[in-house]
Amino acid sequence: MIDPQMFQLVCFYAFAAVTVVAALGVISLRNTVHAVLSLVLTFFSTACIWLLAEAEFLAIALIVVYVGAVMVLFLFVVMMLDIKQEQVREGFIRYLPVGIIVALVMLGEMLALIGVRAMHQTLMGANPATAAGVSNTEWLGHALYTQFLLPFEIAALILTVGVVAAVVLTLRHRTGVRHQQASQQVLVNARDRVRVVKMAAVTPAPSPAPGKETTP
Amino acid sequence: MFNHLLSLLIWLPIVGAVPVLLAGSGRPNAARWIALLVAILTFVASLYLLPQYNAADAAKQLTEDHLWIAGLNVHYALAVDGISVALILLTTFVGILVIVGAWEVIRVNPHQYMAAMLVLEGLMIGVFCATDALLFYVFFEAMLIPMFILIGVWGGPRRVYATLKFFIYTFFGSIFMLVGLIYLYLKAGSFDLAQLAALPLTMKEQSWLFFAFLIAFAVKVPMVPVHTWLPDAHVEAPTGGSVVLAAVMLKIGGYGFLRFSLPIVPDASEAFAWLVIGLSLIAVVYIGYIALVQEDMKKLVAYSSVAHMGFVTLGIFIAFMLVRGAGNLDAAKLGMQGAMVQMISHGFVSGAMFSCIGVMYDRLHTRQIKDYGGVINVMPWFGFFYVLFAMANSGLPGTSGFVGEFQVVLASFQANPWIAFFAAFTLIIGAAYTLYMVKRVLWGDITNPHVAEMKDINGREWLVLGAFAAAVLALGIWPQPLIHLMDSSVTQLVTQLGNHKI
Amino acid sequence: MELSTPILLTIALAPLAGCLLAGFLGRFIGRVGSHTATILGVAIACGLSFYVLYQLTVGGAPVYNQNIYTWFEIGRYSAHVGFLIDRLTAMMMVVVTFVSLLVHVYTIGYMAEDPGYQRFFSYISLFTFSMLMLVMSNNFMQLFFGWEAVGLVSYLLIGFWYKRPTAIFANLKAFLVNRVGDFGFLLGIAGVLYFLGTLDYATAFGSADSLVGKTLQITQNTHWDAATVICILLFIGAMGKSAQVPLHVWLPDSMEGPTPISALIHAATMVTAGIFMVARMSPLYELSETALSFVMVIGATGALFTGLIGIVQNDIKRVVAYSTLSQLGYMTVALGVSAYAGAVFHLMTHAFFKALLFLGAGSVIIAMHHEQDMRYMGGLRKYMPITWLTMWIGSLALCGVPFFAGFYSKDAIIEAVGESHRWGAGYAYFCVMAGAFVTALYTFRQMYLTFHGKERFVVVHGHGHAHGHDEPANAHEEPHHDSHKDDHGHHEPGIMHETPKESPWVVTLPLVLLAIPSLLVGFFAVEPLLFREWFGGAIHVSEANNVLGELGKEFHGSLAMALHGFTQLPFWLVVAAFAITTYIYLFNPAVADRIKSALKPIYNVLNHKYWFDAVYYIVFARGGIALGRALWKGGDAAMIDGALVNGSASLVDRIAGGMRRLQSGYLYHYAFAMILGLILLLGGYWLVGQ
Amino acid sequence: MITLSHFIVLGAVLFSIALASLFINRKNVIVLLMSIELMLLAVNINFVAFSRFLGDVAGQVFVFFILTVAAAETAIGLAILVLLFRNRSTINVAEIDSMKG
Repeated sequence: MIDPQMFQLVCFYAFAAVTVVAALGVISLRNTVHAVLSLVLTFFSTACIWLLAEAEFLAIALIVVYVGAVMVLFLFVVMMLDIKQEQVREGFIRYLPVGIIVALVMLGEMLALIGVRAMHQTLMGANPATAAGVSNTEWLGHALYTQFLLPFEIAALILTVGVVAAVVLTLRHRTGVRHQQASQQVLVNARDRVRVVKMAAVTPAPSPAPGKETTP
Repeated sequence: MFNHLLSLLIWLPIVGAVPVLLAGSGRPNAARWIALLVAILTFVASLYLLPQYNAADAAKQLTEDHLWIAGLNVHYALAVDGISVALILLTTFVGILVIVGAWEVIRVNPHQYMAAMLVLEGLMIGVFCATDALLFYVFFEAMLIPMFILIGVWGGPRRVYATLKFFIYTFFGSIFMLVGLIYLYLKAGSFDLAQLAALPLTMKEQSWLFFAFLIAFAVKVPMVPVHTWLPDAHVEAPTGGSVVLAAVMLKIGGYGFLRFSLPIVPDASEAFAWLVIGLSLIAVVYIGYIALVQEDMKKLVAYSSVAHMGFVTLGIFIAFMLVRGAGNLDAAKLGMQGAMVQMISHGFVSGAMFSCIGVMYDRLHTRQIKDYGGVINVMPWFGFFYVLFAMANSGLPGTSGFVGEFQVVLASFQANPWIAFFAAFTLIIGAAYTLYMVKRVLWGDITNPHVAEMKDINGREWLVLGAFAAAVLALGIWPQPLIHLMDSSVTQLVTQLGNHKI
Repeated sequence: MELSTPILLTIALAPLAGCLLAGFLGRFIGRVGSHTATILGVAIACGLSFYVLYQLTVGGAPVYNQNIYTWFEIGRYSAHVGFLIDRLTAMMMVVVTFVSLLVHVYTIGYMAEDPGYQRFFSYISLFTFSMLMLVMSNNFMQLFFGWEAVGLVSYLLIGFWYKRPTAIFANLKAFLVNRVGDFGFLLGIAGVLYFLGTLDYATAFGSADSLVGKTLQITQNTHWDAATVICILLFIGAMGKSAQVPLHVWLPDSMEGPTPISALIHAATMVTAGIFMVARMSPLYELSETALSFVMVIGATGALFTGLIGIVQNDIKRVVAYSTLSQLGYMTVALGVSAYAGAVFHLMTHAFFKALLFLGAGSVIIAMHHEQDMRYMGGLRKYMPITWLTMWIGSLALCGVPFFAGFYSKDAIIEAVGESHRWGAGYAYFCVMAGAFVTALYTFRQMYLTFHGKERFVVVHGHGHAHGHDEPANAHEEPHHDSHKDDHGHHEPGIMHETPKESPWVVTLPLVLLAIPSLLVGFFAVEPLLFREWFGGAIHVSEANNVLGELGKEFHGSLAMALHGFTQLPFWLVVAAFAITTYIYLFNPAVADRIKSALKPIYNVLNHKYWFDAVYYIVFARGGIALGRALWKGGDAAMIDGALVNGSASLVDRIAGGMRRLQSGYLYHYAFAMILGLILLLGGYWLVGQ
Repeated sequence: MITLSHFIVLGAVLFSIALASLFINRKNVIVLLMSIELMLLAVNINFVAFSRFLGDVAGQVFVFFILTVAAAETAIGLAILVLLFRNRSTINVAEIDSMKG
């Protein structure tokens, strides 16, 4: 019988390894599409880690929102833009050592400051949601719709503004391009289309004598 | 009895500026007449101070006091003594003349110009009335704004440089004062000047505060070596701006010394009196020589203003040597009165000189001395006024320019003959730079054909210069009324100097 | 009968009223109106002055000393405007108003063609007012007022013809040199206030004795005697106003003004203000031997050396101007030997005969159509007899020929200097004695060149054919073009368009009226003024210094004094000078040239006026401007504005410029900076935590 | 057993990787944007962990908000990117220096 806690730990390590490797892939893959896909993998594995922490709602939300929406947006953009790989990859090798050093220093400092060793003893306690007798989603939802209602609404507003802004930014009116305007078509009147012109029946004037005619 | 006279004096011109602005550029004449009406009303109201104010009583009078900012214990507190009354009268008098002087000279947006002038006038009166240090500071700083606009909008070609220099210089100075005031507030818990004057301070505190005030007011006066903004500001300012700047704004520096440095930090003022006296004497001699070689008339008069204001600071600080050194209260009063009279007189004389230069500038559009010569040939009336004011500027007895200088020299001789020696040097150098200018501008044959086309002063200019001339002569021939007006206040001030605070 | 305030006020204000009328309303009341108004004003003042003098001497009126109004009052210090009328004042008032009245009348003729006619009358009336304020003052403040006011009018009048560059140069110079004197004067007044605590004459003189033993600390270890300091400072003022060496340089140049002014201001009245002032201050001066010696030496130097310059001058007015300098020297010497009465007496006689000489010279100038160079005159006697006769009277008075007014005053001064034992009296005696000879020399030279000998001008009738004339035969010096100014279109020296003729009566009448006192006033006035304590308390002489008292013991009447004068050295010096000039200028003009070339170095020194002007011009005028420019460019422009004001601005600018380079605009640079900052911040926390 | 430090270290490592990316991919704006997503993810991991270990709902609520804001940010960021590419035909950051002072 496998110890469930041990199993959890093994799972954590496995997912964490995938997360880190995928993250490294995000920053190092030559092809941007691959990098985006790698980021998707990172999100997936992170979502799994969150499941381990019993934050089911957020894990699902991460996949749905990010993988389902944001990353697709990324993919669209990457594929839409014709990016010259060589140009944007310039200085990758040159700055690699700097990047690694800075990252390591940062990592060291963060770990030292946060005091990872002290947290080593902090075990996962009982799931507060379970303790309250509700599911994680209900637990979170309760907080969101009561205590954090106003920030929640504001967040919604921000999202809306973000969408509108994105649309406004990218919208452009191409001039000189013909396309159908349905509203105009519907609103049009019959007399706008056909104009009946009344003309008096005039007999054509006698043509001038040949020889005098000047060519235009 | 109506006891809001001071508030009326402050706010009448400021509120009066609103209809002037509303008249708009479309109706410039309406703007001019309204502005003139407001200025005259203010002057009349300020004349009403004379019967209201009891010159025999040294106490501050016509007090108004309302709590303004409760959290900081700031009061809207106004009161006047004899010195303030004299300066307010000077302000309102000059206020009318600059409006008349700008009548048709300012063609671009005259309504805005007039409004700025009126606001400036109200703020300057506020400075002279305020008995709350923060209220004083607010007026003191707010005054810069209309002046900044006046120079920056209606100024000469280098107005941007001049306004910036003017603004930063004065602002730099007053920041130190603000720090000093905040320190005092933290000590005393109030901005009331009377309470601050009664606050005991150690010598170290006094020294720091003294220099904070010194920087603020020395820039305003201006004293050497922080005077260089003045020539630039004057040269670029429109005539009216120069007149107000020289006639009233500079006085605020001297007034500040009286209201802040002397009562609040008397011991430090005594300890550093030698510094101020030294700088004043440098102002008289050094600036005199510099004025001698100026080629721009406005610059010359601006420098002469610095030299003349040197007498103001000299007269104020000589009092310490006399009260504390020699115990000669009367001589200290003589010097202090001399400084006061010099302030008022300089208001008239420099205002008149700048008006004269404005009159010439309006005709020839140059201020360079070398472009003139022989002006008297075509403008005899103008020549009369110009010589009169030049003589007043060089301190001829019978004009106001003499009175203050005479009293300060007499007083400083009592302190130390050498101070009098250098101060009296103004008699020579002052005459030299003024009359050298007169020689090159007024006398001689006409060399520049444009000068030959100049017309003599018109009725409006006659009015302005005539009013200045009347003031200059009246004060020169009979200064006693003015001295009597300020006598009890000066006596009280001088008596206070004897009180040590340590 | 007591003097009343309204009368005194009328004396002072009548000329002022005339001045204002002519000055402000001159255009409306016209020429006649202007001169009527001003002459009326001065005539009233003159008449009342005579009345005041009469009341004081004969009528037995007490000395008047009252304040009119308070000028300022601060604690125990006060200054008033008021009058002190004693015999000294009364005499000065009479002299001033009398000469002024005659000059007013004379001006009608002299300025007849001038466009500035009304202005001129306004000025001279203003001058009369100022001078009256000066002499009538009862305190130092008002004295200073009058002192400066006459300086102002002098300034305006020297520059009256403001189109002439020389005139406006001269007036500036006059004012500034006077201001140097006033500088000392003001300090002297400050000293009086410091030591005596008052500006009022009576109070100050009353407590003058308290000055004894007081000192003024000059440096740490130097203390100067109070009386000496005050007196010398006050005398510096007198040196400026009364044109004493070395502040005399303005007076000859002041001849740029119209001649009536030279007579009134620069000979008769204003320049004697210094003499009057010292006489008035006699109670103070008596306290300081040092100051009196100083006064005497300065005066003696002026008396002789400025006279010498007069010998080489060719401009008729300048000769008289240098003679004025020399005579002012005489008066100053008299002050220096405590013979104040002698100085004032000479002041009075000099006012008459010098005004006469100037007005006479002016009459000649009118006749010569504003030609002032004596080398183009000669033989004018037959054309203008009245001028000739009156000028001879003036000249003889100036030379001190017995019975003439000048004799009594000048001889008294020479004798008084001889009596004095003050330090420097020997030098002074030599100077005044030699001065008598020099005076005669230049006076006779002037008279001969002007009125006698051959005519050195040509009368050409009509206009426009001035070419081809012969140079005047007797013109023994190169014409000196800058020395004569001419704005009447008379461009060729020595060419006249019409025969010279005697001036109109308005010009000759004042000459005659001045000739009478020049002839007689000395004879009648010498006894009371000098030897009978006529001035009473106005002049104070301590017993030890009373040289005039010594002289008075040998005085046996005016007639005896004049007769005695014929046996004295000064008279024989005059006779010698007369003989020499007569020989040279009447009989053998070539000698003058020979003497000139023989004494070339001395001539040069005199012709350049001892280089005073040149040195002053270079040192003070040019030097002042150079210093000003250096201070301006070096101090204000370079140091304060350049280094401090704009320097700090440009420092900020430069720092900002450096910082600007950090703002590369590349996103990743900002990101790096953020990360770097984050790393440093965390590292800092970590270090602190350790 | 999973301890708090596991999550924290994972978050720190992810953050550091993203940080290194800022240096090595300094010209590729898309990767930079993705690095930002990584950083936010690292933060979110920490939030979730703390929320779980401390039993406080606020941490997870915050993750929720961060996700929201990050989505909006990504949308606008990509929009800007598109605009940039449209106007400049490049996403090379080295060529964009209009913020230069």
